[in-house]
Amino acid sequence: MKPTLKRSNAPIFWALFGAGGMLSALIGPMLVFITGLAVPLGLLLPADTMSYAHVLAFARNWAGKAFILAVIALFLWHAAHRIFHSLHDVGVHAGTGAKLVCYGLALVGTVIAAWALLAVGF
Amino acid sequence: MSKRRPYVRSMDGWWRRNPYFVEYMIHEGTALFVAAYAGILLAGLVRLAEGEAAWNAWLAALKNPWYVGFHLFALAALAYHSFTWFKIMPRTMPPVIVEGQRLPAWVITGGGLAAAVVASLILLGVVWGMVR
Amino acid sequence: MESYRADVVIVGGGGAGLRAAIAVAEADPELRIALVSKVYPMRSHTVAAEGGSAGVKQASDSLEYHFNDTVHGGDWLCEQDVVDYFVAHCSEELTQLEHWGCPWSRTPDGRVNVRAFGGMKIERTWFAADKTGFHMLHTLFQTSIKYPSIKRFDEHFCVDLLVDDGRVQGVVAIEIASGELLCIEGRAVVIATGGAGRVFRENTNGGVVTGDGMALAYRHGVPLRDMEFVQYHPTCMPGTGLLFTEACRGEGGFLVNKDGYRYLQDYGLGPAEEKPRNKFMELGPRDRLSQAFWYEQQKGRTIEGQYGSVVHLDLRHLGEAKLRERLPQIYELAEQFLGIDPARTPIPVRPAVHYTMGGILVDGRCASPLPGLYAAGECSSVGIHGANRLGSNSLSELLVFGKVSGVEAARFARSVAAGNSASLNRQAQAVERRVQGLKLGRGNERIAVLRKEMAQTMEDGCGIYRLAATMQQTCDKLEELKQRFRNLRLDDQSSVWNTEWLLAIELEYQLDVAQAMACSALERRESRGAHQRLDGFEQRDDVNFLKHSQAHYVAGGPPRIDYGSVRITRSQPGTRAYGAAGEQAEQERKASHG
Amino acid sequence: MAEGQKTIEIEVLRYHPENDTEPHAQVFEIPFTDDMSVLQGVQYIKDHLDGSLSFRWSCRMAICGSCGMMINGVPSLSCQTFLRDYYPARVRVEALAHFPIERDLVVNMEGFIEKLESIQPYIIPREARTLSEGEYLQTPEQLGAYEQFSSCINCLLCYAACPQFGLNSRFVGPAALALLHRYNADSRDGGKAERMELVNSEDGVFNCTAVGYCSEVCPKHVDPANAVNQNKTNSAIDYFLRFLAPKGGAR
Ligand SMILES: Cc1cc2nc3c(=O)[nH]c(=O)nc-3n(C[C@H](O)[C@H](O)[C@H](O)COP(=O)(O)OP(=O)(O)OC[C@H]3O[C@@H](n4cnc5c(N)ncnc54)[C@H](O)[C@@H]3O)c2cc1C
Ligand code: SF4
Ligand code: F3S
Ligand code: FES
Repeated sequence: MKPTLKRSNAPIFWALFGAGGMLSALIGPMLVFITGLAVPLGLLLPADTMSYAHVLAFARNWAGKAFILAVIALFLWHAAHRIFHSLHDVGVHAGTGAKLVCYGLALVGTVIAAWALLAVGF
Repeated sequence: MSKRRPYVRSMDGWWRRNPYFVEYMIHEGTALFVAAYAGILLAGLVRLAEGEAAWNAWLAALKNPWYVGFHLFALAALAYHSFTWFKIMPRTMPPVIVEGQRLPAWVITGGGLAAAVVASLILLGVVWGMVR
Repeated sequence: MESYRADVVIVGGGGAGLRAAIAVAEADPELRIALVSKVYPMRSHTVAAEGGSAGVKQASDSLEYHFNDTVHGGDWLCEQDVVDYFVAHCSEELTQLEHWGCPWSRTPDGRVNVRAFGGMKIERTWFAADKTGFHMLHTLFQTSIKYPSIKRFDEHFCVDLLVDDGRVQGVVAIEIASGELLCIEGRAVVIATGGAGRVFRENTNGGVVTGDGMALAYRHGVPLRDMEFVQYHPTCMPGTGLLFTEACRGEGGFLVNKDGYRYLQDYGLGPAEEKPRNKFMELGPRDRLSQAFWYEQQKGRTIEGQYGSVVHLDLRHLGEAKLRERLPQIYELAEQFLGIDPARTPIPVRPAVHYTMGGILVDGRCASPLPGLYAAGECSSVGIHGANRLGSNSLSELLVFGKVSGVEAARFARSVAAGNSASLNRQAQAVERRVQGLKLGRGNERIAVLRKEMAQTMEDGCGIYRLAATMQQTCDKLEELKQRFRNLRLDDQSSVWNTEWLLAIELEYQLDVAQAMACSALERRESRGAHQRLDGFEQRDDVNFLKHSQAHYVAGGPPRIDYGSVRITRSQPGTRAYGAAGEQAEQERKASHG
Repeated sequence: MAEGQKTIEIEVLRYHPENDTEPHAQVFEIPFTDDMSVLQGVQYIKDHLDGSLSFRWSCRMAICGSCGMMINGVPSLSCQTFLRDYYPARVRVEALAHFPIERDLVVNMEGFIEKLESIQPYIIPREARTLSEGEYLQTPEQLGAYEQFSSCINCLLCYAACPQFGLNSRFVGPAALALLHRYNADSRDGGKAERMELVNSEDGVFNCTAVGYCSEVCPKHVDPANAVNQNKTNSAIDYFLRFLAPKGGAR
């Protein structure tokens, strides 16, 4: 009697969205401040904070790799999910197309980040 | 024959109809800045993998006023994102019961914002400590 | 015309109708049930009941006590065997509702809690905060969804019964959305259409409470019983008539006059004490409290307000925390509609019409004299309320007799053959012509004007205290309004959602019911329960009037009134006293029984 | 109208399927007193100015859930919204957003009723109990776990507030999901697994983007947004758990 219902696969995207949203809410503003303002403008932090040596050392460390991947990938998935829904909200019902573009870009970004983190070595 | 003819109204421009929705679109819009910022970091990471010269070029580019300007806006957008994220948190998480009383919304929002401040300070401290 | 064939048709989706539908479905899943309601079931007026529903619960209580409270409260005009059945089944039904999910308020150990109510000797009123009716109705509605044999006709307005071969065989209804008529056949019909309080001006009832089912049965020759007994609730919002539940007083609220004096002690309800005491003071029965208000007003000790005299319902001493927990809806009502914080300011209240004790004559098994026709709930007169209903007995009635009506209707449906569809359809078409004709009225009377005049004359003639002269005027006025009704003019001749048309049909129902009330009242030359006279008939007269009035429909004129006997089994009429006097009377009764 | 009587204008969105191709506004001027609700305002219009105006109402006390309308663009119960809060400005009244208009202020709510029926809104007993065994024990705390979600009056204001429902009418939506959650959270109930199927489905909770306006307009403090969003978490757990425990979790 009851129509069989199609299970939504949204939980995957939603979970990534939520994790990214939480991470960016907790430290997003500070990260932007550090990498985008403090370092370039020489405010507050030592001038060599993001010197090649420092950053490379950080990116070669396991914890550092994990942090960088988490920030880039989760931010992307968070944003992709919201942008996908906002497109729907403003009436761009591209459906699967929009979904592919949004989540596809996040996936590509994640893969590139992972590749780069491998490429910088250990 | 029934004379019913239900009329369906258009949703065009719905988000302009109510200040609440305008605010919603703005906080959803912060995602654009989150995406762009992640893109910039990703570019930096790729440059890092390419070697010192490439990395330094990327670092230098960040000093470009356009980039600085962008980061100023991004800072505002992410701060607003943090604020709205914790503001809706009481609506999105299961109720927290403390001594038989439901934790009021402002405590949850306040707690979230406080956590963000603490996490941010820790991040700053760690960065500071690592490079000194 | 479309037609649908059911086995049992239930008209009314309130507490009684839903309970009946579930009872039929459980009695025999094979029976097709048509549940017809002019509003979505959860809009029915049961939703507005606040205080609670009675059923013996505590060890210190007994069925005998509940029986006595009910019979005394009804001023001995109750069918005592039916009351016996009623009190014996209340708690079982309330427990059934608990099993179906009703969120009853609880004691710390997880049992259902009970509160005090007016005229009840022991706390036995089950409650769900102050939204009892709301929770009961939604629980019943949602539970009814479980049963596939219940087919709902939501927003279908019943305009007539189909009677053929000496028994009821279905109904005709308007599908409101399309304006088209539908013939619903059924081998038994249950009417559960609720009360008729809207025939009065100031009342606690919702807009849908227009006595439709009473008028439907009445026009087919079923008498309306005890219609003169109309309950005034003592604590209502001036102007709108919205109710402040009796639970306000059950929780300990005071009623005070303009001097801040708890005036009820002057009317045989004292002594005044700090804590609420059952059957004393504010916990006296509604008729007595409303009557006391009337006297205070005569003595000039009420407060003059924008909408007439008021007294104060003082809840301040209960404190905000308790009020928010036990009476949250009342709190909001006072804040929103009156701009008053009841923890800080007393609430102005006055009596308003609340409940119709009388209704469609049925026996203890909910069967009317017309074969196949059953009735339950406020539209019926099964005989438990007598001359005055006790608060919280009505919600229990919906359950107990809703179920009985369903079981009996199912039994009847199985015992008779299906009707002659062709003949029923012909009848339905005649009904359609009549009802559609009403829409075309091109006279010069407006519905709203007639409705207003009706409500005003009912209030003048059938108020808390009554006089022959004004009652006679009311009867005459109603006759005049019925004449003028023929001269109605509608702005709307269309089909889809034509609510003006429905209002016209309701007004016609209301005029019939109002007439039954006023004429029955005029003929009852005594004072009993909610019917109080000041013109030489101030006393109860058991010799001549320990009888049920029965109003019979007479086409084109006022009803014919006759009387039926009252079934008394073990409680002989005695003095109906409350407060200290009540206690004394009870002791004397006990002594005389040895 | 009596001389010197204060008045207020009400602009009503009219639509009559038998005459109109689309809705249009009509302005009425009615006498104003400061205790009048918007419902009383439209009742005045129907009684005295235009009997053909259609709208639903009954209880007048914010409990039957019939009288929802858009009042100056905000989903509101007209019986507990007062004209004094707008006076002397004109008040704009329209049928609840996101639903098809049947006529004037009356919307078609059949879709909602179907949703309500689809969530199995009744106790599916965790353990059977006979009437003679009396009530199930349920402490005030256990009652508190679902009481708020049981106070929904089906007024549909939350649907009129939810753009995601407006964009996709198949979305089960705030009130029905709140009711679903009410039963899942009831200590007497054991039907959660059956109901999760709908929660998890494409018409289920993930249509919600946490706009939150539904809870903002809810007159009964049900906080449907909370019910919906709690169930996103439930659904996600269910989704991932089935990989770990193929027989448990989800179906
Ligand atoms: C404000 C208020 C508070 C109350 N509080 C309490 C209390 O605390 N305790 C207590 O015991 N009692 C209380 N009562 C009384 C009690 O609530 C009612 O007597 C009872 O709910 C009536 O239920 P019902 O099922 O008979 O009718 P209703 O709930 O009124 O239902 C009538 C049904 O019939 C349908 N109907 C009517 N006419 C037609 C038609 N022509 N065609 C199709 N369908 C039709 C309606 O759609 C509706 O579904 C209160 C009453 C009021 C007004
Ligand atoms: S959740 Fe609130 S707004 Fe939605 S229908 Fe229920 S009571 Fe109305
Ligand atoms: S408004 Fe709609 S999007 Fe979600 S939080 Fe409420 S259901
Ligand atoms: S009329 Fe019942 S909720 Fe407004």
